[in-house]
Amino acid sequence: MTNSIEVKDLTLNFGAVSVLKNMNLNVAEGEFVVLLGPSGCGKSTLLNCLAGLLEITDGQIFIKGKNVTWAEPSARGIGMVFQSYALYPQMTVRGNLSFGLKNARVPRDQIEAKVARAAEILQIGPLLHRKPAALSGGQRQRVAIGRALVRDVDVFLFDEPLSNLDAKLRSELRVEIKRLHAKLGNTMVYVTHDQIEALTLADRIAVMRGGIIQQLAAPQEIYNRPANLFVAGFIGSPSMNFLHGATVDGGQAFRLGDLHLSLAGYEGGMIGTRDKVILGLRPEHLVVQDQAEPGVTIPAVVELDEPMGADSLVWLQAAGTQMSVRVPVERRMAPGTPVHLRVDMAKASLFDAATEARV
Amino acid sequence: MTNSIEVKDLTLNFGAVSVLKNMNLNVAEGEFVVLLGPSGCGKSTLLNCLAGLLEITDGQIFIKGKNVTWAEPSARGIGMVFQSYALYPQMTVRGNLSFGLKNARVPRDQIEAKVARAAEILQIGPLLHRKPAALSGGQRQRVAIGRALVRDVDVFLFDEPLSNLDAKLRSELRVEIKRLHAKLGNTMVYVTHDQIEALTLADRIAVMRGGIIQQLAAPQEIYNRPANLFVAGFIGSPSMNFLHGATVDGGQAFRLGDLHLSLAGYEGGMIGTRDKVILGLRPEHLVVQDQAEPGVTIPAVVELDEPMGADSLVWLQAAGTQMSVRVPVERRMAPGTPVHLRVDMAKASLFDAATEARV
Amino acid sequence: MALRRPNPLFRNLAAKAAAVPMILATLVVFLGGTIWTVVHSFTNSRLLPRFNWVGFDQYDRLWESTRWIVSIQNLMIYGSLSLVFSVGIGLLLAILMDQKIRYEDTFRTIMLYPFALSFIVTGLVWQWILNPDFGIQSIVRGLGWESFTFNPLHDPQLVLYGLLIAGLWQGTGFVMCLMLAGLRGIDEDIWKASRVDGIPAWKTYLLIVLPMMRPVFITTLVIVAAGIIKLYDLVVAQTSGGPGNASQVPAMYVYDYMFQAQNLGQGFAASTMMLLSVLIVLIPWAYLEFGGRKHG
Amino acid sequence: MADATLNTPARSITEARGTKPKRALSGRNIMIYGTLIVFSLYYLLPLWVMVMTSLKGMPEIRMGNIFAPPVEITFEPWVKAWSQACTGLNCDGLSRGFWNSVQILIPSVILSIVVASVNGYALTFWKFKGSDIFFTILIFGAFIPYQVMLYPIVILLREMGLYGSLWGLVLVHTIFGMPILTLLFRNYFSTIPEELFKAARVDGAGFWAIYAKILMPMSLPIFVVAIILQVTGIWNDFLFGVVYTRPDLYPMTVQLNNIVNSVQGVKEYNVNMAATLLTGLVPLFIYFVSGKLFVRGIAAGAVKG
Amino acid sequence: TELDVTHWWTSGGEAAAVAEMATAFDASGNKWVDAAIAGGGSTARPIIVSRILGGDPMGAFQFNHGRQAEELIEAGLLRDITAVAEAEGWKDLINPPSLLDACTLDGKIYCAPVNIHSWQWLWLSNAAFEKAGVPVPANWEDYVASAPKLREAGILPLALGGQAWQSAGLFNVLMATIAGPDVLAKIYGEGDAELAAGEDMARVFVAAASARDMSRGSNIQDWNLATNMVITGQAGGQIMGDWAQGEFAVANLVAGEDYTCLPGLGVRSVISTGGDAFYFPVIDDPAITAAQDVLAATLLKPETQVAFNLKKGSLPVRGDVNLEAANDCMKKGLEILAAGDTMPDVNMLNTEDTNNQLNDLFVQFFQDGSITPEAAQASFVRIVETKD
Ligand SMILES: Nc1ncnc2c1ncn2[C@@H]1O[C@H](COP(=O)(O)OP(=O)(O)OP(=O)(O)O)[C@@H](O)[C@H]1O
Ligand SMILES: Nc1ncnc2c1ncn2[C@@H]1O[C@H](COP(=O)(O)OP(=O)(O)OP(=O)(O)O)[C@@H](O)[C@H]1O
Ligand SMILES: [Mg+2]
Ligand SMILES: [Mg+2]
Repeated sequence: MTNSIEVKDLTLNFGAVSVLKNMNLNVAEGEFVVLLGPSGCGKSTLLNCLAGLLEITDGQIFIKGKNVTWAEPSARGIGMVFQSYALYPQMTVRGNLSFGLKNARVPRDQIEAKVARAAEILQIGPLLHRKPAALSGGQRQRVAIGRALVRDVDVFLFDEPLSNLDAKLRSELRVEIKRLHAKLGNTMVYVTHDQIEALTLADRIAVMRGGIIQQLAAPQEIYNRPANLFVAGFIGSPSMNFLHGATVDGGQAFRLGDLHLSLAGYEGGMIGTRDKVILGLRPEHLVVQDQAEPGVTIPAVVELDEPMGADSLVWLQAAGTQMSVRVPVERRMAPGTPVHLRVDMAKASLFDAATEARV
Repeated sequence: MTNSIEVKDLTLNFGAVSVLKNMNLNVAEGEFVVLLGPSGCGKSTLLNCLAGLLEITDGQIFIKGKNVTWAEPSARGIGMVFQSYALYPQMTVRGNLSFGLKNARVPRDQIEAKVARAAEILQIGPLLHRKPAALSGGQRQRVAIGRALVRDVDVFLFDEPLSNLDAKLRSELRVEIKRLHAKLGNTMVYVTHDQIEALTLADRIAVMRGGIIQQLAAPQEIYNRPANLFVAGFIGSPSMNFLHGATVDGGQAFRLGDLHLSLAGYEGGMIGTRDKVILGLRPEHLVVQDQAEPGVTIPAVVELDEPMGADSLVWLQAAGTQMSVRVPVERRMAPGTPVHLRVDMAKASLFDAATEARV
Repeated sequence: MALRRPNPLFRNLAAKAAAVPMILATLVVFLGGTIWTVVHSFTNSRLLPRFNWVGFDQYDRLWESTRWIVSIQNLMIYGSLSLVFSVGIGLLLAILMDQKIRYEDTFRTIMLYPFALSFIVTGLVWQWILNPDFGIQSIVRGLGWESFTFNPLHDPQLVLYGLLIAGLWQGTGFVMCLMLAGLRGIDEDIWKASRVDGIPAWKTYLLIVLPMMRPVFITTLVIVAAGIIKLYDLVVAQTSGGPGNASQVPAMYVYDYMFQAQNLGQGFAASTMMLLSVLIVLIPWAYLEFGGRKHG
Repeated sequence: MADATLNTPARSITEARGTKPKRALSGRNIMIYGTLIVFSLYYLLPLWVMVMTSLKGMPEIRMGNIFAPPVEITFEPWVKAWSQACTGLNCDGLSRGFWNSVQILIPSVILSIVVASVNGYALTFWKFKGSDIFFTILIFGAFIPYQVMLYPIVILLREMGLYGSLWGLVLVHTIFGMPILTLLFRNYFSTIPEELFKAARVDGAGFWAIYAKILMPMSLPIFVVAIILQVTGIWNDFLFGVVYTRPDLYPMTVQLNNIVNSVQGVKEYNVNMAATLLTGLVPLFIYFVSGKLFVRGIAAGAVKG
Repeated sequence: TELDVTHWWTSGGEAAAVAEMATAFDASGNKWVDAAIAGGGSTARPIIVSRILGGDPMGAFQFNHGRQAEELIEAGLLRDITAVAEAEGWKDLINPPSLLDACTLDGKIYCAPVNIHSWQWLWLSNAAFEKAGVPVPANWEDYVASAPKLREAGILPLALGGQAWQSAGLFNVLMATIAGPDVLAKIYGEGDAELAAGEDMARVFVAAASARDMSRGSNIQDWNLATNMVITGQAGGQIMGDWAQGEFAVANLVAGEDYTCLPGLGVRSVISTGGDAFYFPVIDDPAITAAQDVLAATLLKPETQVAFNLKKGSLPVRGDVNLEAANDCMKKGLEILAAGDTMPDVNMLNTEDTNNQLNDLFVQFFQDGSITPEAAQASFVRIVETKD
């Protein structure tokens, strides 16, 4: 499989501030890569570099094997949705959608057809004659997506395309994008903050921090075997619970004060005895039960119970820190109730406290 | 309890387009109301009306018992976060945050303190000296929130304040907003598309469609007992499954072709025999099992299995339509597998197909 | 494979091609013309430009001329007043016009029309209006206020204000238009935000909108300042530089010496001094504008 | 709630409606319109004098009050200014140079605005090395008194073979309009969000397409300002019009100048005023028509943040 | 052949005068293409020079008679028309001969003088003096003496426009009449600074100071407005060149009855012989050269001279023509001219640069009562010293 996008040693500085640092990234033909990362980590900047909208400080970018480091944005065969929408204010929605096509001298009837199709997908048919100023936030965003969709390009760069949409429309569009991607087979680089979006859409997820890719892997891999503490904490909502302790008995068990958990079943490398490790446990991988089981459960006291539709999130005080656990919503738990949390070590993650890398 | 906000017969037209239609809404003192609704339904418009930024066509608005229909925005005692942020571009972040305070002649050291606190909550301390143009999308959004936070007002109007933030920050800020709200006891009207946000933050949720409030109730009520088909379909992600059938036996059972489900346990009013009803079943209220149980299960065939971190979403073909079911992520199901879905009728919803209202 | 970074000279060729006229005009006309002027200011060119080197003679004579000194002083006074008032009034009017008023078109046209009229005649009209014998003074006296005195054009102390009245009359309409164009470019959400912040309208203008209009302001300042430095027609038409030399301005000195006195060298020396003073203002500005930060 | 309905309807209609401010007579409106009207009077006063004078006969002007309306209205001065006033031997008033002026105006305005707006555009979105320096020199150029450049330009045009032709004059107007117009456009464009420009580049629009299809329609107010500036400047230009052309191309202002600026002999003030007002009609017309393009905040809603 | 001619005669009377020239020229089978530029020399001059420099010169152009064209001649841009002058016998015809001298450089003739304008006239309003109850003065001293009476009657004794050239002109008239033409010729012509600092000039400056007093309160700029004050009796008098005549004529006043003109201020019967002349740029086209020659000759033909000068209100440059239609004042002028009481115009003595400096000085002096005659004289001496 050829690489559709190849980023080599990409560095970008804004004046003195270095935003992207020596980045390397390969995206295969037809692959769907989602960029995730905290706000300000450089995701939009990376997309801008790929699109040729920022002059990079150093490095090279290849698209479909061609070195496009210095090519014009329009010559790169990309379509882009901007985080700030960037709709052309003086054009109607139809004008916004058809502008790129007209530039590419697509015949009029094809333009019509493409616009109509995009309008249908995005449910903006009735808005086609309006100008952006008369649209709601979500409607603007859909127009911005539409502008990319109508173009026949190999690579799509989407910067938070769905963030202003309601859940229903969002899930519809998510499916639609997935379907489009399957049908057109184009390459996607997609920025989102919605982990559901990331996990459902992505072939691979790139988790970034401070201009550096922390882990680039398939969603389940990222979710289940985060490469480091940052990725572990960043992915999953609510966040993974972390227990700061040590491994003892040559890596047979995890100890934190009185607490002793057997590490049997942990899928990791050589653990060994380490002074400072961090044990990561996802809220949905803990089971609340009434009885203690030595070496497998953690004693805890319920603090707060947050219902969230299908499930509730229960916040507990355990092992000296606050932990959260996901339980079915019917199971209401009064604050102060003492319970025990059963750990499924096969799904846990263990990190070295110094390097923050997974062990 | 007095009403903090009282909206009476509010109507707003943009030219010929009627965006808000005869709306009535009371928000109690200290209450946290979340506005939910499809893109373009008028949420931002409603907030703008409350803030006095749009001249309403008809109706009245009371804030803290005072008729403010024609009062200046600043005289209403509100703070607002705009969907488009509307940061002052030539001021630094610090300037943006402190501008309103300076204007209100708050002493300098208090301003310092408030800004510092907001910056800490929003993690924008290092950005205080930057101008908005040099911020990422999420950073801008946080500044916009900060601008409202620093003001001591009774009513906050938040328009999608967290939509551009990453999940981790979003959940942190969600908690922070909840805490602030608890501490300050101010009234909140909050637009979001994130159902988690809506469900966890809201005292009551107002679901809007086409400028009309469809249901205004506590989150669990909305989730479990949606007032009509629209609310049922809109809330919950993935969406509720709908089966179009009829009630038979004087309302004892639901029938759809061969399928026969007992309605015993349904918490509703007088059902009676109806020709056309719609049965709504949330994906998380269905349990996949291998054996059929007459009157309680629906036979189905697995179509697709979508892992989403903690759970998987399984799409099945059942009762002639596509249905989705939420299952633990470990339970992988191969397409084509025949299964049975057990219905918990106590959690189901039944709607009249003609009026679309809950029965 | 690894492509070299292309020669930056050939990037964005269309943009560079489009800039060629500007570059040529800049180099040949403005830079070239300036150098030409400066060089000739060291000659004793009279009717025709000639290379007849005389060193700093022209400058010596220039700075010995009371008329030149008076011109410079006048320019400073008139210039600062005119700058302040044109921008102030233009802005005020633009703000008023931006209040979604009715008859905007009519008001705008009224304010702008003076801009379209030739100074030769409007100077005359203002000369009449300000004339004590048949202008405002005589009207007010005719109404019964016998001691009323308003005779700016014949009082050396006041003549600059007389010019100012006419100058503002002519120029503020255009400044208003410029400012209005700037105001019209402001995102309305900014207004909403400041209204919610409880910032009074005047403060919003002063602290938010105007800073956002900084580029437009700079444009206005340059246009107004260039107009002031080149101020000529109005003075000729209204006062001919009088009474005495009380309303002389540098451009008039330049023009008179070049074409009336047929002493090009003197005119060039005077204009070189004017350009020098412009440079003194412009260079620090350019440094601030471009030197400090890099474009992203 | 029940007792609310018991209230007399009268109260709920009047008081509970709150006080919708009576827009027409609010203090704010009085302030706004008051100020505008006062300024309008200031702008109109000389105009009044001009119009009145232009409608009077010479004897009445010699005797009368300049503010007084004419006792006997005569349109003679207007007719004379337009079609009879003599310029040397040619006694056909302003009408003579009118078409020349139009011929000069149209290409000069268009070319100067196109060139300058493209400059401004290039200087905002397509910066190249040294572009700031050129820009600074250009601004500097705005301050150079034209008269100083008179002879160098003559020589330049002579060398280019354009001296005395219409195109030479158009070129001169373009060059001398360049500093201020470029500044005008460059500074206006710099307030346009860069994302729009980026979006258009991704959409495959090239240098020219972005200029024509995205920026130009968004910048109508500033184009109007530029048009106002150039139309006024070029239409009223006298010096360049005579210095760089030949007599058969002399613009109307030469006639105007001849009518109003004779050093010796009788000054016909009424004709002068009429001629000035007549000359101003074309710019006035342009102001009025182009004023419609002063659209409000078009960039609003394009971009978030 | 078409010949375009640039000049700055654009007002009604001037244009009519030019028309006479054009008719005469057209009668020769050529065509006069008119390119008039109003605004006087300072407006027209750069235009003329530009066209010459631009390599597209006009066929002929008008300049003030004097040193203005020297450089163009030196640069070889203007044609030598000595041949025409000799053929037409100008040397003998032109009166006063100084007019032709002003056209001559290194023995070659470069221009055709067409008229004589003189500055040395005092125009008095009979009505004003009647109102003040004093007889119309016959000379400058009387006039000065009657000033207080005029003031009392609410009449401005001397009308003076605010433009600089009017002040300098007034002074030069005082200088020519009070100190005498010789002094003027010595000072301006030879730059005699000693004389400039001397007693004679001191008297002139005192006279100028009294003229200043008399003109205090004239709130006008244009010369014709000043003339108008005389016409309407608001002012007692005005010192202005013979072109002021036209204003009186237009107002239908009769010389001798309604107004009085005193050439040489009634002090010394002398008039200057400034005026206008035509120059002919070098054009590389024999047809045009020929037409230029024809024009030059035509301009000085007696019929042209009469027709032109009657309309223009100036005096002809040749003594052998008959001006019967001339009015009183004009006739006085003709007499003086015939008597040979002429002096060169200041323009022929001074460069424009010097004139301009004088303008600056005198406009200041006449508008600012605080400048003493002595101080002004000192400045005057400085200008004379440095003049070239
Ligand atoms: N200035 C306007 N002129 C005409 N219609 C407008 C204008 N502004 C908004 N609308 C329309 O009014 C409706 C409501 O807009 P509003 O911005 O309130 O939606 P919203 O509920 O906030 O949507 P979103 O979730 O997408 O932000 C939309 O259909 C929009 O197109
Ligand atoms: N023009 C600029 N000048 C200086 N710094 C900038 C500029 N634009 C962006 N930055 C900084 O670069 C960093 C990366 O910005 P970028 O927009 O790529 O973030 P992001 O990952 O897209 O964040 P978000 O999720 O909030 O949109 C941020 O810290 C931002 O403040
Ligand atoms: Mg971003
Ligand atoms: Mg909205």
